[in-house]
Amino acid sequence: MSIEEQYRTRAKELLSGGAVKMVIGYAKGTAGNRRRPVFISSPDEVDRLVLDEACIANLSGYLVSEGLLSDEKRVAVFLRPEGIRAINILAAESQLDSEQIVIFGFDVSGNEVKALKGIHVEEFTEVIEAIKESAPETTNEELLEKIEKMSPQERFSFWQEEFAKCIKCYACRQACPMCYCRRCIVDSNQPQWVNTSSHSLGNFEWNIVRAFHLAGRCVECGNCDRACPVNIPLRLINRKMAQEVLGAFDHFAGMSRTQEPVLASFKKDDSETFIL
Amino acid sequence: MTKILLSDKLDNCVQRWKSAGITVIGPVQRANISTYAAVEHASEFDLGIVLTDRSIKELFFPQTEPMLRYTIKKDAIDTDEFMPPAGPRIIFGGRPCDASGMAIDDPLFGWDYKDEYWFKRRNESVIVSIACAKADEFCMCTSLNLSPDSSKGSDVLLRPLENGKGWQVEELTERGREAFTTIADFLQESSDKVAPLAEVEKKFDLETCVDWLQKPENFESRFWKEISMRCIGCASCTYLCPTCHCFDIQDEGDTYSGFRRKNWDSCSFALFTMHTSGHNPRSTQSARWRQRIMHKFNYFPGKFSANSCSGCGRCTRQCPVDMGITETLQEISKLMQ
Amino acid sequence: MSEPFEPKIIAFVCTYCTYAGADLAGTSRLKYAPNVRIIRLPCTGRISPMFILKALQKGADGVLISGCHPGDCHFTHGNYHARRRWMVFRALLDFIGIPPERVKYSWISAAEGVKFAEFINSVTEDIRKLGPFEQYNQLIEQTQAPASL
Amino acid sequence: MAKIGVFICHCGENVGSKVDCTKLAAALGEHPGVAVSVEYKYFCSDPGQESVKKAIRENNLTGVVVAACSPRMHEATFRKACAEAGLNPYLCEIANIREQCSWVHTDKDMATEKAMDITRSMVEKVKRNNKLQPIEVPVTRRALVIGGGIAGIQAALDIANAGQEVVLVEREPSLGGHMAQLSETFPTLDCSQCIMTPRMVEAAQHPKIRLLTYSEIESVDGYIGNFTVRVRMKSRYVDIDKCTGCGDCITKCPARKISSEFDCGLGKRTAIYTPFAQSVPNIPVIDKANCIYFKNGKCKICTKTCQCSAIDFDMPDTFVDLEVGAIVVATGFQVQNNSMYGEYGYGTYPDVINGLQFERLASASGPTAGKILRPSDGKEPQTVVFIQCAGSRDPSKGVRYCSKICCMYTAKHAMLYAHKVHDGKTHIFYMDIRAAGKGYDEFSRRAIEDDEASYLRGRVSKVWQENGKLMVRGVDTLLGRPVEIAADMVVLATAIVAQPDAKEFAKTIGIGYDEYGFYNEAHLKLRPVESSTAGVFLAGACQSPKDIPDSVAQASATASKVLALFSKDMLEREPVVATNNEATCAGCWGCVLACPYNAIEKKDIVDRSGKVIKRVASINPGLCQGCGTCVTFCRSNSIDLAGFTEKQIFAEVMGL
Repeated sequence: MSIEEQYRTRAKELLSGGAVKMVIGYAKGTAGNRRRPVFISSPDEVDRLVLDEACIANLSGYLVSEGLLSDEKRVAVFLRPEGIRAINILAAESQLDSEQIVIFGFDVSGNEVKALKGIHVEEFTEVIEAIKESAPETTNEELLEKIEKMSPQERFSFWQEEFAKCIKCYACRQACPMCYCRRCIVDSNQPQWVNTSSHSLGNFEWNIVRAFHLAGRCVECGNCDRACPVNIPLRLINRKMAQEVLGAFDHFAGMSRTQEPVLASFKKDDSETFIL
Repeated sequence: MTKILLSDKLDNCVQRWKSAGITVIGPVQRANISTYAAVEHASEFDLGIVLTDRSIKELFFPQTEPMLRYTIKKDAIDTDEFMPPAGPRIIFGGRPCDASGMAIDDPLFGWDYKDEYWFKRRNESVIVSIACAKADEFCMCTSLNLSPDSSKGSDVLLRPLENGKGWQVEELTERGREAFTTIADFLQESSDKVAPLAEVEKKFDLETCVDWLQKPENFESRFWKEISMRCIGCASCTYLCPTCHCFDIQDEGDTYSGFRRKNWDSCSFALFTMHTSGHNPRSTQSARWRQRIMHKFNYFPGKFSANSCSGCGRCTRQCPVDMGITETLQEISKLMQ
Repeated sequence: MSEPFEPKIIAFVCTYCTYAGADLAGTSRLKYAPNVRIIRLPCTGRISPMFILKALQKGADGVLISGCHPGDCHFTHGNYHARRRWMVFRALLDFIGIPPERVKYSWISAAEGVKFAEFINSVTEDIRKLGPFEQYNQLIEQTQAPASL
Repeated sequence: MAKIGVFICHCGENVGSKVDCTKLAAALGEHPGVAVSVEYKYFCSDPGQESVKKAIRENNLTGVVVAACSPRMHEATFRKACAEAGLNPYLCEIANIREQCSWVHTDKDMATEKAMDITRSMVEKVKRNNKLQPIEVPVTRRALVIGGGIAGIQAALDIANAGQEVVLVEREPSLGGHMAQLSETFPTLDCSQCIMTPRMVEAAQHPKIRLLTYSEIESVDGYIGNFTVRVRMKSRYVDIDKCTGCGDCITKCPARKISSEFDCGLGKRTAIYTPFAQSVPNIPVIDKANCIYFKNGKCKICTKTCQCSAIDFDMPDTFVDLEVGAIVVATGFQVQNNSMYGEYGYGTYPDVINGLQFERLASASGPTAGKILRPSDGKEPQTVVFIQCAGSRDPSKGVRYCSKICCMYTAKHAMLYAHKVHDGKTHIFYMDIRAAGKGYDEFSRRAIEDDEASYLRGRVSKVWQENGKLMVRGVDTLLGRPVEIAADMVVLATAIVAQPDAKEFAKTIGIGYDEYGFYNEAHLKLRPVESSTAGVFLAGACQSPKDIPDSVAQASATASKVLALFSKDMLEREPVVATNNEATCAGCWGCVLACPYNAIEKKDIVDRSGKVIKRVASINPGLCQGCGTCVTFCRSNSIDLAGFTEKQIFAEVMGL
C-alpha cells in the first residue's frame, strides 16, 4: 500500500471514529504539479487527499487559524519534518496545545515519499535531532555562499535589487506559520516603526524586521520563499539567521515543545566578542 | 495586404520613438521576474512569455507614489504637490488582458472626480498590445467575454505572424495611429498570414455566476467559507491584478517634513476595513474573499456596467495556496447546475 | 580644502550605566567629539532594533548602543537579553549589507566617563573615515523622489 | 495642540560659555508646538523655578522642557515645580545640555547645534508624554538586616528602638562579626568586647528584633516596601529552644583539635562549639565536617552529656519566609588571603601573621590570654616588624584602593605591643600614614613619640628565615638606603577585601557592585547608604573598607532611611511601568520568560459564558520595575513602557 493510501485509510479511521474533527492535507491543484491545502472533515472525502513529492507547503500555519482548536478537539495534519518543528515552536510559544495535533508525518527525498513514524509531536524528536546533526543544505546554498563572500556594499546592492521588487503584499508573512500575530508590527502606526509604503526604504525595513522576528524561530520550510510573487530569495536571510542562532547559542528552532525562545532567554556567558 | 512590423525593425522603432522624446516601455526580465520597464533597446524586451508576472497597472497606478511633500513650520504647514512625470510613452508588447484592465478602470478613476495621476498617465500613454499566440492553464479571458486578441484598452493591436517574423499592425485609436505614423517607414505591406490565436478554454459561465452572486441569500452562503478556507490573506492576487485599484493614503515623515503617499491597499488584509474602535465589519477571511468576488462581478458592474476582471489569471497563477477567481467562479457555476 | 566630513551619530544608552558614564565624562570635563546625539532609555533591554533602523532613516552615519556591563544591570539581566538581540541583529544587518562598523555596541559603566569619551571619539573617527552612509542615503532619497514612470 | 515651554538654563557660565543660549532659545521658539522659549541664568534657583511656574500658568503649557544639567541632577526639582504650577510632573523633561554638551565640547557653534538637537528631540518627546500618576504600593513595616556585625547590630537596634520590627540575619553561629575579634580599638584603646557585647545582647533581647543566626539568605523577590525573602536556617544540631548554654557538651567533646576560625587559626576549638565565650546566642553548633559521630557514626558524647536533650543529629535545615519592606545589607568584609604574599613568607613561616591574628594575640580572651607570644614557639617576640599596605594600593595584587583602617590599627598594634613587651622594638614599614579622623593623627603620633615605634617609609621586598630570626629586607626611601631587620615576628597589614561570595550575593539581592565586589551606593556623595535598588540600603564595610565609627554612622544612616520609608502607609513609586495591549497581544508569552522580575502573568480572557477566547500576557504594575525588556521582545508591539513609550522614543529620534 502506498503511503498516500495508508494515510487516506488512517484519515478515514480517525474521522469516522471521531478521533479527529478534521484532517488538513493536500489535494490536487489547478495545474499538473500544483497541490493545494485541503480541509477534510468527512470520512467520505478522504480520497481527495494526495501525497506525493509535490506536497511541499508547510500546513502547520492553518492550525492557529482563529477558533480552530478552541473546542479542544483534535486535528490531524500532514507535515514534513519542518512542519513538525513548527508545531514544537507553536506549542512552546503557547499558540496551540500539541496534544490536539495528530501528525501525518512524511518526508520527500528526490521523487520518493516516505512516512515518518509517530503521531504526537514528541515522537519525532529523533527525526529533528537528525536534521540538526546532518545540517542539510537548502536550495540556493551557492547563492548564500556568494553573498557571504561579497563586500557589505555589494551585499547591500544585492538585497536592494531584490527588495526593490517587493510589493508589500505580505504573502511571506501570511504564508509563515510563525507569523501568527493578530496585529503585525507593520500594521501598528503609532508609531510607524516600519514604513508601510512599498518604496526602497519601506521594503528594506519590512524585510529586516520580518527576518529578525523569525530569528531562532524559522524552520526553513520555504513557505515565504514560494509565496513571494516577485521571487525574492527570502529563505536565504532566514537561513542565515538560523545558522547564526545555532552557532552562537546552539539553538535549533523547534527541537521540542518546551524549548525556550532564543530571544526571550539568555546565558550569562553568551558570546559578546563584538561588544566594546 | 495588411500593414506589418517585422521583429528586426523593432529596434529602429524604439530608437525613433525615443528620439522623438517618447519613453518606451515593455516586458523585460528583471532580477528573476518579468515585469514592465523602460528600455533603451528592443533587445531588452522579453516578448516570448505568456504574460508578465507583474501587471501593466503599475505603469498607471504605481504601488507607491508621493502626492505631496509637507514641511511643518511653527504656525503653518507648507505643501509642494507632485505630479507624475510628464512626457509621452509607448507601452509596447503587453497582452490584451492587461490593456483591457486599464480600460476597465478608466470609469472607476473618473466617475466622481478625475484622478489626475491616473489620467495624466493614461493620456500620455500609447498601449501597443500583442495578441496571444499561446496561453497557459490559468488564462481565462474567454470566460470574461474577452479574447486573446481583444482590442479593449489598446491603442494598437499587433497580431503575431505565422512565420514568427513580426506582427500584423492594427491601429485602433488616433493616438495609436499617431505613434505608428512616426515609424511608418519601418512598416511594410504584406500578405503574410497571422498565426492562430491561443486557445483559451472557457472555464465558467459568467452570466450564471453573476446571477448567483446577485441573489441576496447567497451573501451568507456557507460556500464562501468553504471556498476560502485556505486563503492566507495576503495581497498577491490583488496587487498583481490589473484591475484591482484600491489605495490608501499615508503620511510619512519626521518632525519637520514628510510625504503624503498613495499606496496600494488590499481587501485581503484584515486591516483594510478595521475600524478605530477595533470592530471589523469584514472580520473573517471568507468575508474578505467574498468582497473581492462580489466587487469584481456584482458591485463594480452594477456601477460601471463592466466586470472588474480581464481574465489574465494572475490571481490563480501566483496564489501561494492555489486559489483564485477561476476556481471560485467554477464552483459557483457548479452550484447553479 | 573641503570641510572635513562631520558624521551624524545617534546613541541609545541605558540611564543607569552609560548615561551616567556620559554625565561623569561631563563632570570630569573630558572633551569628546560633538557628533553624537544621545537617547536615554531605562535599560539596554528597552533598546529595540527598530531604534537602529529609525536612526538610519534619520540619516545617521553611525549608531551606538551602550549599557551596563554584564552582571551590573540595574534590572539584573536586561543587558543579557539585549546582548542576544544585538548578536542576532548585528549578524542580520551585516548579511543585508549594513557594515558592522556603522553600528557599534559597548558596555560603559557609570564609572567609565573616560571610556565613554574615548568610545565616542574613536567611533566618530572611524565613521569619519568610512564617510557618509551613501548607500542608505540613496535608499532614503529614492523614497523622496517622485515616481519615475 | 501642544503648547510646550522651553526653559534654557545658562547654569551661570557652565552652559552659557559653550552654548549660545540666545540662539538656542530663538531656534526652539521657531519649533512647532513650542509656545514659550526663554533663557535664564539659573532656572534651578527659586526665582528661576518661579518663572517656570508662571510661564506654565500664563500660557497653559501642556509640557515643559528644561534644557540644563543632567536629569539626574534636577529632574525631580523641575517636576516638582511643574506639579506646583498644576502641570502633571511627568509632562516635564530635561534636555541635558550641560554634562553631555557644554562641558564636553569646545567648539561653541557645534555645541550650540548639538544643544538644539538635544532640546528639539526632548520637545518632541514631551509632546507625547502622558500624565502619569505615581503608583502607590503598601509598605510592609518590617526590616531585614543582613549581617550581625557592628553595622548590622547598630542598624537593627536603631530601627527597633524606633518601634519597627527587624529581622537580623547572621550566617555565623554568633553575632559579633569582625569587631568581636578585635582586642582594643583605636583611637581610645577601649576593649572591643567590652563595648561590643552589650550591643549584641541588647540586639538579641530586643522585643522588636528577631534574631536568626547561623542563617543565610536563599532568595530575595519583590520590590521596595514588599520584599519576600527566604532564609535558610542551617541546622545547628542543637535545639535552640532547649539548650541552656551550659557548655557541658563543649567541655566533653573529644574532637578538640580543630582550628578556631574566630582565633584566626591561632587557637583550637571542639566540634560542638560556640565561636567565642560571649557568643550571642550562647548556643553551640555542631561542626558536621569535624564531628566524630558524623564522620564515624559513633560518639554522641554530647548527647549523653546534655541534660536537656537539646542535641539532635537528624535536625534538618529549615526555611523561614519573610515579608519585609526594607533591607539593610551589612555583610562586612574579609581580610585578603595572605598566601598571595610568597615574598613575605606568610603561610611558610608561622611567625608571619596578619593584623587580625595580632588582634587575637593581643585580646584578653584570645588564645594567649592577651600575651604577645609568637605562634611558632610561644616565646615573646623582642622585635616585631609591621608591614603596612600588604596588598592595599597594590595593583599587582588586584587591590588599587586604600584599605583605610590599616594605618590606624598598625599604630595601635605597635602601642599594644609596647605596653605589653616593655623592652620590645617595633619597626613599621609604611607607604603613607593616613590618619584622617577625630583623634587619629594624635593617636599615630603617640605610637611614634610615646611608644617609640620606628616608622620606615618604604616597601618590604622580602622576608626570609635565618638563624631563628625573620629577616626583613626593605628600603627606607627617606634615607634612600636598603634596610635589613632581624625580627621575631612580622605582622602584615593585609588588605580589606569584599566577602568572597559578595558578587553572587549581590545578584541574589539585585544590587550593583564594583570591580572588587564592594557594593555600589546609588550616589557616592549624595546617596552613600542607598543601593541602586530602591529599598535596599548599605551599611558598613560591604560598601567599602571602613573603621568602626564610620560603620556605625552609616548603619544609623540606613536606619533613618528605613524609618523614613516606614513612616508612610503607602509608598509612591515612579510610574515607569509596562502595560500590555490585550487586544493585540498574540499570547506567545516570551515576555513572561524574559521579565527579570516575574512581573508578567499569563491571563485568560473569557467571554460572558466563561469560555476562554484568548490568552494574553498581563503585567503586574506593582512588580514591574520598568526596564522595558518585554517591550523590545514583543513582536506584535503590544507592550509599551510608560515614560519611555514607543511613540516618545520614535519622536525623539524623528526630532533629531
